Amino acid sequence: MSLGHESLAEFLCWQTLSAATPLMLAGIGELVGELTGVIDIGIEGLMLIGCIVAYTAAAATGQAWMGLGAAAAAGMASAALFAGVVLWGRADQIVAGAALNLLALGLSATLWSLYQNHCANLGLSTHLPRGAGYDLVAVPGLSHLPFIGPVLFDQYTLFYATLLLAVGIWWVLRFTRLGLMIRALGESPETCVACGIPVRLGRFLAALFAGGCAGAAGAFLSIMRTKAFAFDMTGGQGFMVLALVIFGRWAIGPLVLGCLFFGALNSLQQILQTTRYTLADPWMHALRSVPFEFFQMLPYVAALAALALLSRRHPGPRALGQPWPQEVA
Amino acid sequence: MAAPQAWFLARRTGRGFDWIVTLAQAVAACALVLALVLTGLAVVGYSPVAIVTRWACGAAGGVYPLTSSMVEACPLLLTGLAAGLTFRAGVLNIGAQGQFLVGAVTAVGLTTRWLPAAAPLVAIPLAIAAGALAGGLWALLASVLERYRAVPVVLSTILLNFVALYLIRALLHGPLQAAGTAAPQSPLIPARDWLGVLIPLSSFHWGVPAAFLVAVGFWWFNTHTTWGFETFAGGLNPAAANLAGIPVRARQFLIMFLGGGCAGLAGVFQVLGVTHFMTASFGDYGYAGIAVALLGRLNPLGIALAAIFFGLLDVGSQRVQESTLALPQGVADVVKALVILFMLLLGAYLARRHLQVTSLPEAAPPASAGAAGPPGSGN
Amino acid sequence: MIGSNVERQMTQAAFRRHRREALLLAVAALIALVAAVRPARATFKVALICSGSFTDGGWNQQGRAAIVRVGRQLHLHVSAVEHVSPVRAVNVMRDYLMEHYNLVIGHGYEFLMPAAEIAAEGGSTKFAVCGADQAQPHIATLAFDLAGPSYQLGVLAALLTKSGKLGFIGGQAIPSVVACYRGFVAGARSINPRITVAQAYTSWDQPALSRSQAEAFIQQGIDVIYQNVDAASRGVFEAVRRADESRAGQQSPVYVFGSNRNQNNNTTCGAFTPASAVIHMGLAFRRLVRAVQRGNFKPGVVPENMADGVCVAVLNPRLEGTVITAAMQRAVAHAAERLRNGKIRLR
Amino acid sequence: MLEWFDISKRFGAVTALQGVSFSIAPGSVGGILGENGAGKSTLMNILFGLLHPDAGSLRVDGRVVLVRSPRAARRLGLGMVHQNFKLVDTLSVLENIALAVGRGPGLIPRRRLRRQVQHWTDQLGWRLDLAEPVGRLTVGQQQRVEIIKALCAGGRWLILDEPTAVLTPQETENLLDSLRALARQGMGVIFISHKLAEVRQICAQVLILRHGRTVYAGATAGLSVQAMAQKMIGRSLEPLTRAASGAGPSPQPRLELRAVCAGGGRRGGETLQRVNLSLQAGEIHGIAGVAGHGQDLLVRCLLGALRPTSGEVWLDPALGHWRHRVWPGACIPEDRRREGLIETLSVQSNLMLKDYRRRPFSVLGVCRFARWRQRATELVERFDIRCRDLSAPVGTLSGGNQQKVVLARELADTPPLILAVNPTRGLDVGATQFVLRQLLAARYAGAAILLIHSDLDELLSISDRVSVLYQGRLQATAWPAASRDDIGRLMLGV
Repeated sequence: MSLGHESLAEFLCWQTLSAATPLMLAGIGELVGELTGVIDIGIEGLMLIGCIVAYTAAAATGQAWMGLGAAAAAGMASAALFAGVVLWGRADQIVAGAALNLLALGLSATLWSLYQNHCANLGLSTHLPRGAGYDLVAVPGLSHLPFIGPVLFDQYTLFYATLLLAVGIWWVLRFTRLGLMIRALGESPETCVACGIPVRLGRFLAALFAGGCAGAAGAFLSIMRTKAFAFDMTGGQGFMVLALVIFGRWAIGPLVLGCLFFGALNSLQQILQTTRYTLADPWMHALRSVPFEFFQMLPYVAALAALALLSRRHPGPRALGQPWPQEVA
Repeated sequence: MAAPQAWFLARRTGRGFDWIVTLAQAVAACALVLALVLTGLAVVGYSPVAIVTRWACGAAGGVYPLTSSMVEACPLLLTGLAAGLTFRAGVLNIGAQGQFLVGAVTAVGLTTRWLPAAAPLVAIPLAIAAGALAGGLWALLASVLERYRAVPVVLSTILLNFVALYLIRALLHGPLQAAGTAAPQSPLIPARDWLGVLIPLSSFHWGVPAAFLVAVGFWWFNTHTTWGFETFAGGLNPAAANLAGIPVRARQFLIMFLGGGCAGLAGVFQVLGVTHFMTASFGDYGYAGIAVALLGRLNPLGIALAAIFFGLLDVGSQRVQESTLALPQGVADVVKALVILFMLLLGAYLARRHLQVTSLPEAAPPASAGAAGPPGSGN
Repeated sequence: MIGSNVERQMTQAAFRRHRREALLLAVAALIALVAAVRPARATFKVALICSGSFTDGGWNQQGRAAIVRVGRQLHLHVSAVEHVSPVRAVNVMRDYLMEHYNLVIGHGYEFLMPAAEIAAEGGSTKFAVCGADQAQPHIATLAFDLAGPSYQLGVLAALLTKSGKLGFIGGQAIPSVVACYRGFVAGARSINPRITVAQAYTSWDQPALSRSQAEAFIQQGIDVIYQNVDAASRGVFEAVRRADESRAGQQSPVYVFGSNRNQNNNTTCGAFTPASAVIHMGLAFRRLVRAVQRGNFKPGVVPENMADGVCVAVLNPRLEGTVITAAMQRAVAHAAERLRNGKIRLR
Repeated sequence: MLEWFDISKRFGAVTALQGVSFSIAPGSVGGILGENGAGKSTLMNILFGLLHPDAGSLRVDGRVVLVRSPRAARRLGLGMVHQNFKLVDTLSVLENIALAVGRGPGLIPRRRLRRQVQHWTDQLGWRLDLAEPVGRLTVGQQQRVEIIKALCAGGRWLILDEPTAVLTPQETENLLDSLRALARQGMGVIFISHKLAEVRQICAQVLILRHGRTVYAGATAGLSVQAMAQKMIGRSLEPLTRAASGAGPSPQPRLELRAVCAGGGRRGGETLQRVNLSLQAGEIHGIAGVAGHGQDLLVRCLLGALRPTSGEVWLDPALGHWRHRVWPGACIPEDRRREGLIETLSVQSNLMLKDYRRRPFSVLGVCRFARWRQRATELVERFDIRCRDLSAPVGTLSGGNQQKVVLARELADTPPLILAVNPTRGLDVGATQFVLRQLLAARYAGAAILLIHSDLDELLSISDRVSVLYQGRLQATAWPAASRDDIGRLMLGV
């Protein structure tokens, strides 16, 4: 209606897809990394680095693609640091990931305040210039389809890219030898050695891919969806990504579904918060007396409930988090 | 998720705590990081000398700064224990933050609403016990979900953190809200229920030494009791431990409860000892505790040292900020992260060098049945 | 772990060899450090303590900018710290107390209790807290009451809206934000008693959340949004910009109001930001510093509202005459008049 | 012709191989014999490009070649079947083959591979479900996948590392037949083993290694099994005998399974169907059977990790009462690295893993480490465990010594009830003998022992009674006098 969405359902679907894009993108990267045996709990930090780098690069150059590219590159560079420490330095992956989170939090805050000082000294605005952010792109022709058009084909470029990436990665994992290599790396590195697949290089590349995805997801948050940077603006989304990869039992379909589910829950609670005022329904009216904190809690409680109902034990990739080559002790 | 139990602990399980080595590593890592960060700051235009002096004096240059640092270290130590104890038992408890908040809010509720008229001799121990109990039960929730509904603890604790956050916000906005204000905050706890201050004109309450005693207690628990042995063995290899008759699941429940209790205790000490009231934004000691635990190598004494280190860093950086240097607060986080990374690298490097030196004689096959094959022989 | 024995022996040996040197070095370093601390100068010293980030584009950034400006004008020694959680506030305030600061300002409601506690410990330092709504002994509470300006915005919103639905987004339900909501509702109801005002809370530093909340508002037909979310406000602006661009004049536009800072000239959707509720913190800080300097610092709630000129509604001059019609301007001015002379009493 | 000359390899101060030469012609089967640690695996890893020799050369068809990587080895036509299969459990058979055979990251040529596999399975008369995840296959089938993998990769020289260690007699026969068939087609097969009879049976040429040196290289024809054994271990092997005397089984059962049914949930898999079994003091009751026919369930039922769906487990009340989840006796688990030991924990702690909660090793929940040390020292001496010191992580010990740690912990106090699952798996001749002797000693001390074992020869050599488990049913209880072949047939259900 007002946003160009015919119905509430259409809006909910559109917003879910839009808001879940960074989760999906970072999730796909993390999934590939974990399939090769590298668990990077620093994904939150990588996203945050993506946010700040995308914003500053885009603002400084005035080019949106520079921001996106720089974010992906920065994500990869940070992931390379992590992977180097973990794969060649043989450090514990969890500890290194936690350190990466802390590093990113401090670094992004520092960079942002330096950037603001810099702008203040030069008398510049810290706002993102008009052309430096991405806008929604309606796919010609398709965006006029009923329901599907406004939901699926009026999104950000990175959404389309993520969708393609999801399908592509699914295809790669299912039908190509590269997919076999990825899964073998995390499941049985001994087999990879016997097959002549370089274990550490493979894992390194996967970690880089994960970093690139996370960086781009950060860019999505800062220069696409909000055109802003804020301290700690990822707000725990990286941790949700980790959870969703487990939730999806290391498979791409369930992972994407999980991201959409979580995104939908958040949209739903925000819509509920609104409709309790705007709809003249006695039930909705009764909802007004519910403290808003319970609405904010809703996605997390619902996710817990879903897990409790659906969860089944899945061990995950066998070599997940283990160093290679393994030491005797 | 069965995996973490094996992979998480596999590499940090030396005999006892080689504390001299670790300490040397820590010192070396700190020196390296300091050099790195100061160079970076100098490049950006800050004066390294001024920062270092200010930092060091602010964190440890006298009785008062030292007490500040210790007060800051207290919750870090307890939440670090919450993470460290459970990690050591093979349970990936990321939920110290939620447990911390739940503990704090319980203590506040007890002292301001539910038994405000009780004598302090009753109220304080009761608040401490109830806060720790609440934290422990909140942690147990994750264990129960894993036991009966197969929800991985990593996952449920992450989610429960958010649930706890909004829950305490709702409480502070509702039943626990102070009268006469729109602020989401509790009333002030009556002064007689505060933890006594040991050093006048500071916040050095007796919870701080108590926290260190708790750490020592858990060190003793880990190293000298059968339950400590059982949790460790169960964390390293649950299958083997189960087969040997160790009730792994029960010990995990126990340690989760104790860990959650520690985090809850951190919350209680913060409200009763430092802030004396509670607001909707109540610090993120729970998350910081994870880093502390990892830096302290999951050993309670190591965690105590790591907590002191973090406390010194935080208070020092605060003092740098308070001066006119206007150093962004983020720098402290960068320093912490780099120290952890460098320690990891140094530790791994040393371990590898000594592995090469010492592992070969081991592999020499004596003329006995079943001698080891040479390394890499795949036997 | 295999090597730890050897490792331990090696390190122990190294320790034994260099123990004395290391000790001496440490002592020397400590002495040098202590000597390097400069003695405090005898200027007027003022400190500002913030719980959020100086880069939040709102409350905290504004507070710091204001105190720095006042400091420059009055030649003060200014210190400002960010990311101080209320847990740590007691320590920080005591630091300032011990360094004999003349004035310490806690920039947020959460500093009221800690300030009261520290102030009770004595010392010459004066304490003030912004954004709280209660009095505490020894403390000056700068209420920064945006209820009045919000009332004016409510009047304007009720006149602007075509759908009869307004929305309010706050970062957290804290006194300064709740006051905004109450004022806004009262103002809107004064024009149209049946008007709907939806309220929702998101977060101070997650623009993405604020954006999706604003989208949910707009989807429900809300066409005037009043936000008080600081760093996250740009998410709201982005949602409004997108809504207005897609409407492209075919439907009635969506408007957004700024708060705390004058956000009328934001580059994202400035053309759809008719007004902001602004706090001139500098004014209040300057008055406060003057009071302390002159020795007539008075504890208690300082209303700091429209009457003082600290909290005002600022209309967007670029939209006056077009979006904001003369009738609307008159209505807003009338509301201001009645607020100022006490005809309307909020809260 | 595949030849190697004067191969030497050292690891630091340790000589793994010293001037080893051998050759094998296409169309023949050559054997390599040696104990664990004799250098067999090192030699194979060198052939396969995983290790590089310090000296010596390798010639394929008269050309001197350098094998830098497994990939290069494969290009030369060397196909390896490792003892620990190099298979990814979660991938299907076809995917595993594609992973090993294919090149580059591109599409999996499913049709071509299927044709290739079909070709070889037809030749060998095997059947393989290509879509089945490898983790669900039996060990014998997994081995076939490994062999097919090597053949599909164009292997002309097939190297098999201890291929029969986990197979039943019939499966072993099948394998040996298949290998002969392959040799007839012109493949060269290298058969690495320490099972002398098999080597004698199939190999024309044999290379016997001891401590990295060649002891014998030449034809098998003139060599008796005893001579081979002597060359291999450097001394003659005492035959393992059961003393005629001894307590012998008492009629009173210690443990009984009464019509126990288990398993067979939603996902199918193994089941146990009305298993009746009794175990008496002073006997070793052997359970033979191909892996995957219910052994796992049986073990889990006994250990209490699994509640039987029907039937009951009865235990002699004198041994304490049967509680869910607690096995009152000793247990030597199949996978000692996963279930028997905690690898990163010290030898001492592993030795104390069961006794720690007893007095005097702990009092009121407080450990008394001096007592632990005392006890561990005693056990290390008694069971001849070779370790650097008591605080060495048990993972650094050799396989045989690791198993001794398990035995020492479980058998030290003559437990009344012992459950042993494949206790000699992965051990060499000497260590195997040690384990079997310990079990016999326990039997004479009056223990009731349930031995679930896949090596039929060893099982028959020490059991008093043998039952066969086939598709979840306990077939028949035979006395060891029954012929080996009969039991083998029962194991295959024919």
